[in-house]
This record gives sequence, structure tokens and C-alpha cells, in this order.
Amino acid sequence: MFRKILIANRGEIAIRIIRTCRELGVRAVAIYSEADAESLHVRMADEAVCVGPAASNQSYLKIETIVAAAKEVNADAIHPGYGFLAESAEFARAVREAGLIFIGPSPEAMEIMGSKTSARRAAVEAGVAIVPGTVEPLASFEDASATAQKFGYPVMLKAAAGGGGKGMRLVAESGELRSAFETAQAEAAAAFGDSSLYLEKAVERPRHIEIQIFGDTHGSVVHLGERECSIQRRHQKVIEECPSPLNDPDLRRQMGEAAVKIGRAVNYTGAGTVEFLFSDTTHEFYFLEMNTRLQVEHPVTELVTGRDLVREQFRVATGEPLSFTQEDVDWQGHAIECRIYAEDPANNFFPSPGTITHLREPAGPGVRVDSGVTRLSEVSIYYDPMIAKLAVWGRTRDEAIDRLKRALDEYEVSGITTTLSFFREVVTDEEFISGRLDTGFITRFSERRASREVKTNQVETDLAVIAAALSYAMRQQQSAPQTSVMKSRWKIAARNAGLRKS
Amino acid sequence: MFRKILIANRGEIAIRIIRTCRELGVRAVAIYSEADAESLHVRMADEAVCVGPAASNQSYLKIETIVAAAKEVNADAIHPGYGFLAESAEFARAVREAGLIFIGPSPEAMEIMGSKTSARRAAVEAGVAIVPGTVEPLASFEDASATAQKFGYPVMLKAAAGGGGKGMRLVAESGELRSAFETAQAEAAAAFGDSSLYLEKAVERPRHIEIQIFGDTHGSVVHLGERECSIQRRHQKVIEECPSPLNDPDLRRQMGEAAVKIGRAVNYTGAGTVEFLFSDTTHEFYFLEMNTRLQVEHPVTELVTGRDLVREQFRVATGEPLSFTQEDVDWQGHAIECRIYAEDPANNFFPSPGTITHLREPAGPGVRVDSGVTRLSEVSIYYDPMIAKLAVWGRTRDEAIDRLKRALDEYEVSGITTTLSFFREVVTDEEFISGRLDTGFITRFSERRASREVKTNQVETDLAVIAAALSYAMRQQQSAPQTSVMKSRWKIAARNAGLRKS
Amino acid sequence: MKLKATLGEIEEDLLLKIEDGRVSAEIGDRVYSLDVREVEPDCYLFFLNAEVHECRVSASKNSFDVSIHGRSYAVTIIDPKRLRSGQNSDRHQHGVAEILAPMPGKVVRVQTEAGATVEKGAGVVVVEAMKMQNEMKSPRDGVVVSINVKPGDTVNAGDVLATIE
Amino acid sequence: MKLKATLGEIEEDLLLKIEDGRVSAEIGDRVYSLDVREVEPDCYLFFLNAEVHECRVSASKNSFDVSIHGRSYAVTIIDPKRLRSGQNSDRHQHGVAEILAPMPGKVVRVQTEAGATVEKGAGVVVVEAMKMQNEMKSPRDGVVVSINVKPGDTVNAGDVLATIE
Repeated sequence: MFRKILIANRGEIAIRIIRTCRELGVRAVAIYSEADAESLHVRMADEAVCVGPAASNQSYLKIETIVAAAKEVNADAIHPGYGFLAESAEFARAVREAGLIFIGPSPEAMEIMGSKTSARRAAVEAGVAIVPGTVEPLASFEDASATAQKFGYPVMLKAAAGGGGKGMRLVAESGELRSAFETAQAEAAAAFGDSSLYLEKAVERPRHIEIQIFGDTHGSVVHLGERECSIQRRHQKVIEECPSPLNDPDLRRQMGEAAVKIGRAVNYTGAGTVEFLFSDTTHEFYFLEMNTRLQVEHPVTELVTGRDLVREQFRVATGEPLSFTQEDVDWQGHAIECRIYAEDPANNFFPSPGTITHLREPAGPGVRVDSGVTRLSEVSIYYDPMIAKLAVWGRTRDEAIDRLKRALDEYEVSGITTTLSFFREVVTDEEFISGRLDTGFITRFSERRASREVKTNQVETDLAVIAAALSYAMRQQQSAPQTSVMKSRWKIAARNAGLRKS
Repeated sequence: MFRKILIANRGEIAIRIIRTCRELGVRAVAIYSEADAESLHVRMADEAVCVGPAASNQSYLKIETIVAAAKEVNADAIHPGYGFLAESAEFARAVREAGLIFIGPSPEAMEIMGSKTSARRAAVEAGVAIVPGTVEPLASFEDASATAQKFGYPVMLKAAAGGGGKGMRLVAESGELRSAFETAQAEAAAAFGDSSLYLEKAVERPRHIEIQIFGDTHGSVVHLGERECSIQRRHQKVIEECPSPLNDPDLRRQMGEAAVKIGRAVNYTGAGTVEFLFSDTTHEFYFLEMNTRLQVEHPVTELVTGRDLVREQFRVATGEPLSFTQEDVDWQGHAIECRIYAEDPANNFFPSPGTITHLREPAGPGVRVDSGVTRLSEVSIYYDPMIAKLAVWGRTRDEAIDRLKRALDEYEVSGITTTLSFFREVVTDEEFISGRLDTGFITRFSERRASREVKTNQVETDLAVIAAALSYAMRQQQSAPQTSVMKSRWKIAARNAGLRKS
Repeated sequence: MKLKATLGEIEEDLLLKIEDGRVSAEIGDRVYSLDVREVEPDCYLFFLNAEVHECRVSASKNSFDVSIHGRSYAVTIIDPKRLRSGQNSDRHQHGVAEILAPMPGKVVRVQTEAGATVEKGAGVVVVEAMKMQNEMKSPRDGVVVSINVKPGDTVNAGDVLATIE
Repeated sequence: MKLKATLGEIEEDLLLKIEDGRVSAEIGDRVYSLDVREVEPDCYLFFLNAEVHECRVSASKNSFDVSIHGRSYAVTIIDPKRLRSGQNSDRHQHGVAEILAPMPGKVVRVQTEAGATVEKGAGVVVVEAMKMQNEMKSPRDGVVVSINVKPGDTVNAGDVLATIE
């Protein structure tokens, strides 16, 4: 096993990896930007190196600086996490050339899958169906317009270098194409430094189902089943489940085999995810893309398979064979994950940076929290606003939903606005509970939500008013001269007023 | 399912039960003493009723008050948790007579198992072996002395009404008998209001292994496998595992069947635990006692069987059949629990009450915390000093131990002294890692620990000194007139000093 | 003490008495008598009969953000004795709607111009923050009175991007 | 600033310089240069070269309880300029050992008497707390100078139960 590794990431995923390091007795080296010097991932690391100013392109994306840091601290290997440089073949190559181990697939595999067009080509060659669309990047708006006409609307515009829904637009009719094309190009350029787009026929009411695969350097590639990630907003996943509510063993086998084929086609090593679009109507599935890294949502697979995917990544990266075969993999119960973002659901999910003044995370049976923050953490404007992941496990999907409701109710965050309130509504939504999901869920849910008139609880709002008034009164007392007396009298009084009639 | 239940307990177990209530949509009513009005279990409840002053015999042990409270709030049922009135047949009867459901076994079963002597009789009749010893309470010291001579030293003195190691003494030779007899009687009287003792031959290097059983009102009784609870101090469990490091399926079946026999003998309903003494040398096991309630250590069984025991208790109490059969029960991986006490390991585990000024509980993969406290909680002198339970799960015992180490390192508690530092040493102890456990473990471990000379880390101690000096310097600045300036300059400076050479 | 409290659109009179850890309050015609514990500064545990309600308050001046059972409410407290007014900004009083930047970011596109008529929901300005492009829409049908930013401008939370009348 | 620091038995001179978020310290002959962040009041994040060390301090007067990597150290800081002395109580200076009640409880038994000779580890007083009987043992061979409690007495943390010389 490694002696020391550098984690080229921040936030909850850096902490997730630090935890496995601790469990394996590997020293964990964090990197951080100047804005992150006091971040939890730095505080939890054994060592930490500052790699530059706040802006990611001057710190977390600086290949040379990061590789140099790893050499400087004598790390054996680098784990990229997800996002940032996780899917940069250039980075993987630089790490290899520096004589260090990159905990991930080969740069070659990353390059093939890194461009969606070449990835689609690879899938076709491996005999896996893809969504009808262009295999080459679009030359121009005119090209886009012509192609769209050919396939017929609705169509999807996607960034060739893309991921995370950035540079992605659904276009319902020709009139929307130009502005969508421009925005998508702009976003793609900003996010990936590459504005090229491609176009796909839009599958209607599609489920986003992905397969977790794992390969080793001894030629075996296996799958750990599916994750349902249909609940997305702005083409970003917000709730993921394992297994899919469909929970169909045959489908799991078919999609698993297709994913393994694609993995084999690129001699895939380590953890990877093959994303499919599944049509609820035709029950056909199409290859979408492959993510050549650990996924944000890996915990649901860990909860249901009982396997530590990061631990397995380490193992494979040291050249050992996988610790399990396809036959060894089994699935117990049901897991659901919610991504907790510092965003305001009441304001179009706009980011809500700030200082976390109070934090109580849920715990107890069947609850797992992977958090990147603690009390008094600053959520800065510079990075992805996800502050934590809440994952729950239950024997059945219903039990998991019961747990999720309970855990969301326990979750307390003050100082910033989060998506917790949004999730609390989702988990009581009939369509969610029924499990009939597709990528349009959030749009429909938001409409239901808007139409529903909010019945406020009079007692609750009155208590809120009283609490505010108390807080006001306290302040008056404190600013008044005789404060301390009154304050302490109040405190003492409060302490004494214990006995309640029973 | 119930509409509303009252939880006749406090601390982490009250919270554990509240969590299942939330998951089942059952309203949870807490009770509290005047000392507990601000306790976390009250803050997390839907409703709460004060049942008296701090001393438990005036609050948490007040049968009439508690039953009246349950009626007052229109609860359907009462869950007793563990400790306090959990094994009081009188309480169970009072609940029944008040027309409420007692979430636990029948008072009759509790009475038989409540007296260790009648419990031993029941075991013998059910054909289960018991440790050679008296079946009747000891009449006097002379009786004790004669009996001890008969069986031969070492012998064990135990409180007939006992539990939790109170009123229990190991007597190695006749010279020690009198003082042990007196102390045990005194403790028994104080703890249970009944000073009667009985005597057993002491089994040498015994393992304490217990079987979780579950019965329903339709006559089925099943077992959920064993827990190894050999690691005890003052005859109180501090670390529990499922399965036992022996992990012997035959032994599990044999002990399971013996436990089920005893359960059937008393028409047992709900969750119960049959405790055995297992001799590592002869591989024989003897019935010790039966706990007619949920155990503190139930989470390790939940983690390995994937079943929510409190949820199942609710189900059985409503008269439904068990949700599973013996064949349905299986065991995945390995779980270990540490009981975190507010005690000072450096000072003979003396209780360390106070205010928790800082708290960060571990999280992430395979970690479960059942905590009774939060930041700023008061740990009072009135009740059991256990503040939380840390349980971990791993595919193997080794993986579980890796996780436990990691979780213990993450666990931060300030303001009170806890047993965390003690556990951090235990998990690196060769004997613990080897799994060759018996009830003498802690004594031997403590001797090893005492003999080991502590090599302090010079850098670490120097940093501690520097931190203290900084804190001192800050205070000087604050008390000085020009404080604010200096302080803020310092803060700003600290904020700016980001860039580190890489 | 006598106070005025505003929650959302509703303003109500509030009479508050605090003694011996009990609070009695009259809000409009509704009367409450509660036991209160201050479990943390600005965190109140209310016992309403047997019901338990924990309220956490974050205060700035006399506007209070109260979270209770996971829901939060913005409450304004006005003490007539102190005649604190001008608190409820008159933004919503007459027919002008301002489009504010909800957080720091960069303006990437302006989709209309002063004088243009816009429909409710029409895009006015696109702001990029955290690599995400966000279209600020018109809250209502109206005429664009002013566009106060141009592409490339950096804006801070609360900056008025445009005004619709 | 120049200070004296005591940790356990060891007292050392400490020279501390704080500037621009860097701390340089000399402890005896050991020299440190650190970057420091105060992540919370009294919680310091030290960067020693690349190493990260978080220290949490709880202070009372000039004795500081510092916890680092889960271990805690009791440090006393003395500022010679302020001549704070009498801090290290002279309990251990000469041959008297006091047996203190480590926490509030009730005395159930006294197992010896003034004037008696006791061996190290011999039981002196039994205190009951949290339903647990705890035997306070003599820290050394010696003679019981005084027993300050009797069965039934309630004692508080720090009360001197007995003195051995």
C-alpha cells in the first residue's frame, strides 16, 4: 500500500479520500487555495500545500504546481477526486511522467472517453447503442440547425468536452436554437476551455441510469450495478439511488454487461461510471457518456454493495487485482443520496455563500453524511456550492425514504441557505415516492409546487414571531445599563422554570 | 401503527427511539427531570413532560407520574428504553392497567427473568446449562462463605436483582470475601433496593457472549445471532462486537437455539437478550441471565443483520407478526461499538461531568454515532455518564477495526474528559486485534498500559505549549487598551498569510 | 413590552411579558403562554403545553431570521417606543420593480434595453456565478426603466441590475 | 514576548514572536517557525512546513488545556513581567499527599483513621457517585495525618478527603 498520497481536490471528496487514507494508514496530503486555508479538508489532512489564489484556474487546476507539490512532499500517488483535474488526461500523464502513480485510469482511456464524440464512437464499436446524433462536433450554428432539422425536434445540445450539465441545453423548437447554441458555447468555453458542441435527438421522459464499473491492471472489469440519477436540475444530479426504483435484475445484467464491454474496449482500470439514457416506454437504453473517475454519488453503491470504492481504487492503483469477482458482488437493500447545496431553492437555486453559524448533521441508524464543512466554515463563491452529501440506507426503498425524511428533518444549517427545504418537499412528493422518475421530474415537481398554495401553520409562525421578539428583548437588555442583572435573572429564572404539570 | 408514544427514558436511547418514531410517522413524547429540561432528547421530541426533580428515584423511576403523563398526552404506548424502569414488571403492569401498550415483554416474563435465581431455574428447566452456583439468594455471610468453600475459589458474588455489574464482585480467595460481600450488598441495596446476593463458581478467562432474540405475540421466537461483550470494566461492557471474533456458525446456531428455548419457555415477546458465559478452553457455554429489553449494544446487530430492532419492537407491540423468519436472518460483515463515557481513564474512570464546549462527531463510510449530547450540552452528575455510542461496520473484523481507529481519531469532545483516549489505545492493542478476548481483557490491558513507558512526541508537546502561549497572548491583547487594533491586525494578518511554498 | 411584528405581508401588534422563564404573548387576538429555555444564545426552546418547539434566531438590526422545524421565517420587529421606521423599504410600495443581483458574479449578457417593454418572465440580464449562467427574469410585465450594468461588469449581492416599471 | 511554560514536570523558557500570521517560537534550544490560522477562537491551525496540526485550547487563568490530535496537554504559562507565581501549588513540594474528591459524591465508608500507617494503594475512603462506589487509595506509604470526612458526608470535586504524610 502507499506510504503517502496527495489529494488534488477540496471539500467533501477530499475528506472522503482522507478517511480511507486514515483507515489504510496512508498519510494524506491536502492541497488548498488561499481561500481554503481554513477549510475542513485542510484541517483534517496530515499535510497540506497551498497551490495558489482562490480562482481554480490559478490553484486547483494548476497541473505543474500540483505535481511539484506532490514531489516536494514525497507522495507516492495522487488521487484527483472528481471535477477539477479528475478527467484531465494531461494531468494523468504529467503525474505519470513525474514518476508518481495516478489513482485513476490510463490517460489513453481518459482521452477516448474525454471527448464525447470519440466516446460515442468507442461505444458503437463495442456494440453498445447510442442516442441518435452527431458523432462529429458541430461546425457552426447553420450545421446545428440543419442537423436538428434532420433528427427533428426536440434535440439536445451538449459540450463535446462537457460534464455536469455545463454547456448543455434542451431545445424544444427551432426558434430556441440560436440563443441555446450561443449560451451553450459560452458555458462550454468558460467551463472546459473548448466551445465545441454536438447534438443529439432528445429521448422523451428518459431515465438517467448509470453503471458503476471497476477494472484492474490484470484485465478484469466488473460492474457494481446501477444508480438512478434521473432527478436533475440544470442537468445536474441532485438525488441518486441504488438500485434504480425499477430494481430489475435482468436490466441490471444487460446494462452491466454493456458497461463492462465499454470498459474492456479501453482497458479500463480503477473506478468508472458508464451513463445511459433509459426510455421508460421502450425499455431501450443508450450510451450517453463515461465518467473516468469516482462519482459524487458513489456512496449509494457503497451502502448497497458493502464495498469501499476508494479503498478499492487504492488497491487497484498499487497494481493488485480486484478484491472481488463479478460473482462476489451482491446488492442489499436500497440507498438514496441527496446533494446538499448552498443554494436558495426559493430563488432559482442561486448560490448562497456565507459563514455556517450553526450546523447539526443527522446521524443514527442507516444515515451517512459526507460533509465538507463544519460549524463556522465559510462557503465561498469560488467553488461548487455543494457542502455535503446525505445518504441513507433501508431494507426497502420505502424504508430508505422514511429514513431520508427523518434525516432531512434532523439536518440543521444556519447562516447560509441550503437545498434542504427543497428535499424535504421532494421526499413527500407522490411522484417521487412512486419511483416513476425521469429527467423532467424537477420541472414537473416545481410546477406542482408553484400551483400548491402554501398553508402556513399559525402557531408556528406565531412562535417564530415570539422568538424574534425575545431575541430583540435580549438585545435591548444587553444594551441597557442594568443588562447583566436582568439577563442573569432571566437565565436563572429560565433555569428554575423546570417543573411542568404532568 | 401507533399514533403517539411516550419514551420513558433519556439521553441517546430516547433519541434512538425518537428516530424510529419519526421514520414511522409516530409522535414522540419525551419525559425529563428538571436537570434535563434542555437535554437533546427533549429538544428532539415532539412533546415533552417534566416528571420531577433531578434524582432518578424522583423522576425517571416514578411509575405513577410517568403513566399519568402518558395518559395526559394521550399516548398509545410507552417504550422504556434500557435501564431505569425497562425491566420493572411493576411498571409494565401499571402501563397495561392504564390501558396503554408496554413496548416490551409481558410482566410475567420480566418477573421470571428479573430475579437471577428464578431465571437460572427457568434455564435449567429449559435444558440450558448454567454456571455452577446457588439457585437461592445467600442467607448470610456465613452461608456465602460456606458455599464459596463448597465450589472452591475464585467465586463471583452477584446481586439477585442485579444488572450492569452493580453489586457484583469477583472474589479470588476467602480473605477477600467479607469486604466484597459487604460492598456488593451495599451497592445492590443502593442500585436495586434489594441487597440479596447469590454466588457462582467463577469461570476462568470467560468470554461474555450474548444472543439477541425476538418474539412476537403469534408464538414465533427467533434469534439474530451473537454479540461478543467480553471487554468490560467494573463488569460493565465498554466494547461490543457482532459477530464474535470466534465467528463460528455452529456455535452461533447452538447458542441461538439455546437462547430461543429460553425465550419460548417464558413466551417471550419483543426484543430480548440471553447472556452466556463461554469458556474459550472447554468451548462450553453457560446461561448467565436474560435482559428483557433492548440492549445498549443493539446497533452492532442492526449493522450486521440490516434490521431496525426498534422498528421491529414497534411492529410486534402492535400485535403484528415478526417481519422475518429465522431463515431470513443473515449476517453481513463485522460491527464494533465503543461506549463513549464522560469518565477520566487516567483517573480510574471517574465520572467527569461538565459542559461540552466543543463537539465534532465522526462520520463517513461505515460509521454510525448514536449520541445523547450536542455542543453546549451539560453532562450532569445525576445519571449514567455514557454520552454516546460509536459503532462501525466493515466487510471484515480488520476493516471494522481500521474504521474504528479512524472514527476515534476524528472524534472531538472538549469541556469534559471522555474515554475516547482509552479506546484509541485499545484499538491498537495486539490482544484486541487478535480477537482473543475474555472478561479479564481490560485488567491485563491496563497492566500492559501501565508498564509501557509513554514516549511523548517533542514537536507535539512544543506545539501545545505554543498554542497555550498564543491563547495567553491573545488574552493579554484583549485586556490591553489597544487590543482591538492588535487583535484585528493579527486576524487580518492571519487571513493574508495564505501562500505556502510548494 | 409592546411591539409591532411583520412576517411577510402581515404586520401585527405583539404584547410580550417575560418572567421567571415563562413568556406570555398576545399576537393580534391570539394569546400564548409558554415556558422558555434559552438553550444557546439566540436559540429558544418553547414548551407550549406539552409541545416542544426549538427556534433558532439570527438577528441583524431589527430583522430576524427564525428557523423552526426546518422552516425559516423572516420577521421584522419594530419597537414603537423607539420609532424605528424606514425599515420596510418602500421598494414594493409603488409600481417599480428592481432586479437585484442575488450574489457576486459577472454580467455576461444584457438581453434587452432601457425603454423596451418586457413580459413577466422575459430574460433581462444573464449573470455568471460559480461557472453557472443565470438568467435574471423580469418579475412582471412592464417597461425597462434602466439597465445599470453592461457585459463584463462584476456585480455584488444586492446590486440593482435593472429597473422595470 | 518572553514567557515560562510548564508542561508536566518540565518548565521551559519560551520566546514567542507573532507577526503577519507567522509565529516564531524558541522553546529551550528548539526553534519553530509556523504559519498560524485562528480557525475558531482559541483553536489554532498550525502549518509546520507542510504538516498540519490543529490545537484547541481551553484556558482558565494561566493554565491551558491544549488538545492536539486527540491528546490533551495541561500547560501553564507564566509571564515573568507579571510575576504571576504561586501558580504551581506546593502540594507536591514537601512530603504531604492530599487525597481529593475528583467529583461530587457521597462518602459511604472510611477505611482507616488518623494516625494509622497506610501502604501505597491501601483504601482510605469510599465515595459513591453515579451509583458507583469508588475506593480512594493512598498515593504512597505513609501515616494518615487527617481524615476530613465521615460516612454520609457530601463532598465536592477538589475537597480534601484525607492527608497522608
